[in-house]
Amino acid sequence: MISFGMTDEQKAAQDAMRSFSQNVLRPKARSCDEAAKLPEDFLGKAWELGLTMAQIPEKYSGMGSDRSPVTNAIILEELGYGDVPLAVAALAPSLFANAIVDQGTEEQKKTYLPAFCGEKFETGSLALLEPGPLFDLGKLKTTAETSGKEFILKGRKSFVTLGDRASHFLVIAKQGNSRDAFIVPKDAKGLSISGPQKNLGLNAVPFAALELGNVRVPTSARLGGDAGCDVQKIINNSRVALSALMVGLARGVIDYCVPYAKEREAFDEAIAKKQAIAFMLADMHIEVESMRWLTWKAASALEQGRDATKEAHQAFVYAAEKCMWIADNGIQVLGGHGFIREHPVEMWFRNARTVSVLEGAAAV
Amino acid sequence: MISFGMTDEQKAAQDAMRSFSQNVLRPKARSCDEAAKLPEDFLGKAWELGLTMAQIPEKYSGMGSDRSPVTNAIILEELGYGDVPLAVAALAPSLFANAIVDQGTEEQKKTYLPAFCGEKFETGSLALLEPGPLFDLGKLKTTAETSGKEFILKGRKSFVTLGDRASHFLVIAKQGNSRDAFIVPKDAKGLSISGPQKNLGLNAVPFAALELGNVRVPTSARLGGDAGCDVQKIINNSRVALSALMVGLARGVIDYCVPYAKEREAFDEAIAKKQAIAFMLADMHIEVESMRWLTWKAASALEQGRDATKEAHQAFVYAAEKCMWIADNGIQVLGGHGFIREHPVEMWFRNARTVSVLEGAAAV
Amino acid sequence: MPIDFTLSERDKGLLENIRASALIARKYARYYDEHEESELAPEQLPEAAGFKRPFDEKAHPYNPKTDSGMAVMGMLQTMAQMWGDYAVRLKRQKGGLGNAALQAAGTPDQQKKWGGLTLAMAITEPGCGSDPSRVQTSATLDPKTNEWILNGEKIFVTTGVRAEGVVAWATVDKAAGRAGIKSFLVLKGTPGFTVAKKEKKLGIRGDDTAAYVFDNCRIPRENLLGGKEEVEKEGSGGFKGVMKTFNMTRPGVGAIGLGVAEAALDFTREQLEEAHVDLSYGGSLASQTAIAKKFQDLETLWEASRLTVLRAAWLAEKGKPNNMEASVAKAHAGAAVRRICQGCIEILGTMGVSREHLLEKWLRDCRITDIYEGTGQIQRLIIARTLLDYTREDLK
Amino acid sequence: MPIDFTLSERDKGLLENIRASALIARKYARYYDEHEESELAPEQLPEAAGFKRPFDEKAHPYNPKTDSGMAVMGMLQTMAQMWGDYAVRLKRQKGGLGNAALQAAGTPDQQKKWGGLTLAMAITEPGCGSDPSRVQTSATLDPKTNEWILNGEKIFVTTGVRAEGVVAWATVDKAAGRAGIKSFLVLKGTPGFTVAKKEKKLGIRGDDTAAYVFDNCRIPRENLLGGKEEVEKEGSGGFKGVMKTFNMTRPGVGAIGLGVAEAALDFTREQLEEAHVDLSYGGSLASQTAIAKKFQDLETLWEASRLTVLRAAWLAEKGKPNNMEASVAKAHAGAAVRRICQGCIEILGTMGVSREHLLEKWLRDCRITDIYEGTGQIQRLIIARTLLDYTREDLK
Repeated sequence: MISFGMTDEQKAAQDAMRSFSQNVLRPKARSCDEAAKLPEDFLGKAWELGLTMAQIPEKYSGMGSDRSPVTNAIILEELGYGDVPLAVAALAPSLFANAIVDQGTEEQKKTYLPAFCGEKFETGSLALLEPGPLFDLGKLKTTAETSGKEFILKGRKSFVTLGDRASHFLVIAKQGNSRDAFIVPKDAKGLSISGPQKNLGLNAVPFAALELGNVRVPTSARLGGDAGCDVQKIINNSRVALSALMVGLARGVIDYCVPYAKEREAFDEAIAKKQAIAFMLADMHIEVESMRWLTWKAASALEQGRDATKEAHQAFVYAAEKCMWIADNGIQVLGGHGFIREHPVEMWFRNARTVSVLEGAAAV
Repeated sequence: MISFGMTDEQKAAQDAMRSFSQNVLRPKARSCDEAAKLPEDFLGKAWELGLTMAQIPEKYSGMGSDRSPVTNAIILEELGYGDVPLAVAALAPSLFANAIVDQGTEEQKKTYLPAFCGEKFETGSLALLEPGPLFDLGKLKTTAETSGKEFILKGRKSFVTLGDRASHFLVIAKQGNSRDAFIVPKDAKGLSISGPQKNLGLNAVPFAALELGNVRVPTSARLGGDAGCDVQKIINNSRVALSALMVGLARGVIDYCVPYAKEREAFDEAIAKKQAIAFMLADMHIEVESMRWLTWKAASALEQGRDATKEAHQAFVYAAEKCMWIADNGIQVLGGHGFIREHPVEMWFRNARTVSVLEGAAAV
Repeated sequence: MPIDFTLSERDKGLLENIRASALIARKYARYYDEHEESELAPEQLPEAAGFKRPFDEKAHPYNPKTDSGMAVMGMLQTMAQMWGDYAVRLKRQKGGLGNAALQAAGTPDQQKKWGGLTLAMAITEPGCGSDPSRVQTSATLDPKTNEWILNGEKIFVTTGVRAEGVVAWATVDKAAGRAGIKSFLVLKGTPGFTVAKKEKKLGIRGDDTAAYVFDNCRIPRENLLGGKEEVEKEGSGGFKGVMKTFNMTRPGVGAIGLGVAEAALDFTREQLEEAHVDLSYGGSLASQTAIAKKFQDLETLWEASRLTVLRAAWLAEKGKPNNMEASVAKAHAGAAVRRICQGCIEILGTMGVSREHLLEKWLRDCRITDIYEGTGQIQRLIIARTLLDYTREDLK
Repeated sequence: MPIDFTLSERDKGLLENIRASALIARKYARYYDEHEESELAPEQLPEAAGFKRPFDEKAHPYNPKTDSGMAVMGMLQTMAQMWGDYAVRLKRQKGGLGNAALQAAGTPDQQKKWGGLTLAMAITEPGCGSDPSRVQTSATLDPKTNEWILNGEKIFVTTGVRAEGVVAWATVDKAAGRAGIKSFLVLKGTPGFTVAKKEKKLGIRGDDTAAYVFDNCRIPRENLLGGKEEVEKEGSGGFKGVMKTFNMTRPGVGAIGLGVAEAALDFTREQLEEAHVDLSYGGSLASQTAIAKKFQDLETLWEASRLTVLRAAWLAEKGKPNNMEASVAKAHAGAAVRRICQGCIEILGTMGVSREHLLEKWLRDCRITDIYEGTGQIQRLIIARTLLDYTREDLK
């Protein structure tokens, strides 16, 4: 049945994240952007929310809540509303852990998951994107070749979230005509990690670049073991998560622009009373709603275990376009003030353009 | 040097066409659309303008003015302002004749051009487009094969302007990896002409469909003779001409909407005083200007004998998109009245959507 | 119920049933398009029997725990019907927009009395388009005869020719502005009430659109919908009640347009698949053709729009306020269907404008979506006022 | 001269000359972007010698029959310079926006006296953005000392830190509205005139943007630009004169943005060509990749915008009115460069947002185009008023 109704649990999670966003993320956002680094205590504080361990089954020391992409979407919208880069950093562990929960072998779960259930922050990181123009999810340049009981990985990866402190990487590589994911420890021979990369936005996130020069991993390092895994599912999960972050970012722009436009005057009245501005705000609202429902629909398909490729693609592409459009017009509503770093809109504009090119690679 | 200055001759041509548009085209436009045919005396009346013979050299009985794509663009904007379908019909002879002037052999010129310089209406017609989806100028399905001293033409063509009364067709076909143009008389064996096709817009124009079932023509029927011709040049000419018609159409929409919006009231004032409407009109104007200069630039490249492929492509694609956008918003300015056939805007909307898919195939 | 976007077996069965009859309706789409003057009822068509496809309610009873709600299903059913053909569906429909108004504003007695008729809704006048508060048609009470005397002109009355009666807006007190506007039920055949014209239109030609004249038209005093004769002094409470009708019709109008746009997308997809264009999702921009990217963008736009419509309906069926969401749905769908049908034609080229196919007709039929029941501009005004917490006076 | 869009050999030579030095400037683009506080003059840079590339005017004298006019070439030269780098160019420039105002409104004496200085232009105030007529900064004449006393605040003063003086708008009669607004020249170092702040910005970080405070700042009576002290009673003739300055600066601002956008397109094209993406024109949509189609659309948008800029400049050099066309150029370019830079990043993906390349900086630099010298919204107001033959009161 078609239903847009949140459960009470989801509403509670939404409230909790809303207050975390307001109290922790928003106050730190600008200073982290300017300093281009995470606040000292931030990852620990975010860890206390228990987002990663919540969805890890009890038998691997987790809290055993249902793994719910829809609840994630609701949570991520709120975190994205607070600050996308800090949200991306806080969620990096989940990105790695959830892939193992969803598609790992029993042994992989036993080996890697308990580390995410302790009191101390712990992270692995997804290595999907590759440097250079025209990155194509269907034509990865990183390759995996079998050699006896090992795989040999070659290639380069970029935009690896928290690459500086991840214990393991989940490296997506092409193996013949198919794609697979490989768990690579940070100290693997032949792996060099560099960074942080400097970018237009998401400045607080330390993104690393990986160079895999004939990195050898045992066959057991392949996610899902001999059966391998469904890489598209990892991508779909990421795309939906990124979409949810973008919904939050876009909603934040509107909430900032509305009071500004009501206060700011031109030609003897509030600029919000000009149809050009009022209609821009209305269009922003229309699109945020659309973005959210597309995201929920894709999340629901994931949750129900169906192939969510189409839904995740639609949600991501639509959200990417509209989030950018909204942030760009947010600057326009503020006029000259939109261009000044005293207001957060220019930062959201940079974050929007950056997060929307990640293709499904930087979040849960 | 960069110059936007019209010559006195061009201004005079513009004035003449403006009055022809106002006095002949506009009054007939709606009735021709509803009846889906040309007015009895129309082609004869248009013939008197001498548009076709003007640019045919004197030695072939023409008036020997310079063949000027820029002047054509100026003329076509005015005719398109009047009525695109009637303009397309009136200009069909030029489409055929100009290709021969530009690229025909001496013998072809002698054979075909004098017929266009008489007192009676005479036409040939370009057969470029093909039925079916995904028509691709680069992958024509109509083929020409050599067989002794003949070419054998096979395939189907659609949207052949005035196909019911053309004496000859200029059939564009693929020959191996290249494209060529062939002059085919209407009574060629194996050629069947059907129509008129019924369409969304341009209703007054009798468009025919051709079926070429092993039509044999002598090798001398190839435009340009043994050397062949530059088909892209014919397409470029057409694209620029269509662009100019669309500039005129779009300008007509604005000129209709402006007084309407000033007169029509809502919420106690003229709707033109609402920024939503006023800005829509401003954007229409911005785009008409842009369309015109792109068209002029492409026409100027043609006139100077340079390869105008890029310029013609840009002019056509931009004009097609913006013309459609303007006509569509013209309806929106009129609201419910825009949907009613008492106003011309819905007709312009249909004409815009139709003319903009012709890819460069229905005008001079 | 948790968040869910799937249909139950019963939901699917209902929609498939409608689609089957919609496909029959589609066979007559061109006929009605080319015979704008025709008032031939679809029931007289050769395959009319196919329109009646009873759904086995007993075998598939409604289960509120698994099946979609009434309002949501109403939207999906509308889409399914319009996917067949706009005109044939409307021609077959008992009831018009006026029935929704009767339902929303009529007394129980009035609903009982006139509910079985097909009622049109007459709001717009030659001098007022998007601004219903400018209504000039007057209703004057004649206390001697206990009759209202109506005078004025109405245009753009949907199904105005075929309707058996009309709910017309008229003012009982011009000085009172919006508060003076009331709804009156006028039956066809009432002296002084004439159908002045049947409009010739760009699209939806099978569905009639009329212009009315009321010339000293006398109707019984009890034909005032809701029965409240007094004009409220402050605010526009009564007017707001009247406007409330739109909270379901606006998403409904969106659904109508989206049903037509879905037909356009389906036709285009078939053609592209036949031409072996790869339309699969999941990859990157770098590996797509321009055609596939364009098509997927249109398909995504359609889905986004559809979800805003379902959201507005879902709120209504949960008894939650949906005034803003109804406008979001209408505004989104109105703009989306314009782009979708135009885009499909761009993709298919000359095939798209040929009258050998219905795509060109769908473009024309769709275009009304962003105009009637409040233009896209009006919807944006409503949305912006809510966002900004502005009154009608603050932003207009 | 007939319609022509080609450049003469001299035109090309001039532009190539500028491009060569612009490429040197580009080497320092990142430095200035990352050192917003730096006031290092480009002339102090290691390769500064390359900036001075004298054009051999004697070998290539200006021929009005074949060479493009001054205003058109001014636009093209601006584009060529900005194509190198926005900031370095502006930092090198003698003269600022205030010089244009001096040129347009100053007396010959004033032009002679101050023409050699770099003058900023101070219009915007904390309380007024797009609406210059709301200027609150006051100028009061002290007849005893023959001095104007300025009081007020100004923000968004481009090159306000580096400038040697400023042309500031102030009102001599608040009650007179727009008619009371006059331009005053204030030199740096004048007591009561302070640079209050240097703004931190999204882009164009190498170019300074200042906030000013005038606190009982006294300037000589003859520093009123144009010298007309009286306030016109009717209309806003004087104000219009002041606004006229914009008729060249608006297309100029468009040219600035387009130069940056051209750099973005060139960089993107190089990357695509290296990756063997077919970018050739002439074919149909059916045969294009999504990337090529998107890129060509951006390239076309750029060309369309560029032509509106050249058109506005051409009218100016022919002495024809270009008020509306200047706004068309500014509005078109403002919107176009936003889309172009965003689109190039979308095409190149993560490469586009990396600070290893300048594309992300060009996006930031470009964004100001649709804001300063009158936002896109203000330009559309001007265009619509002209189209509709409306006054400022009719449409605002």
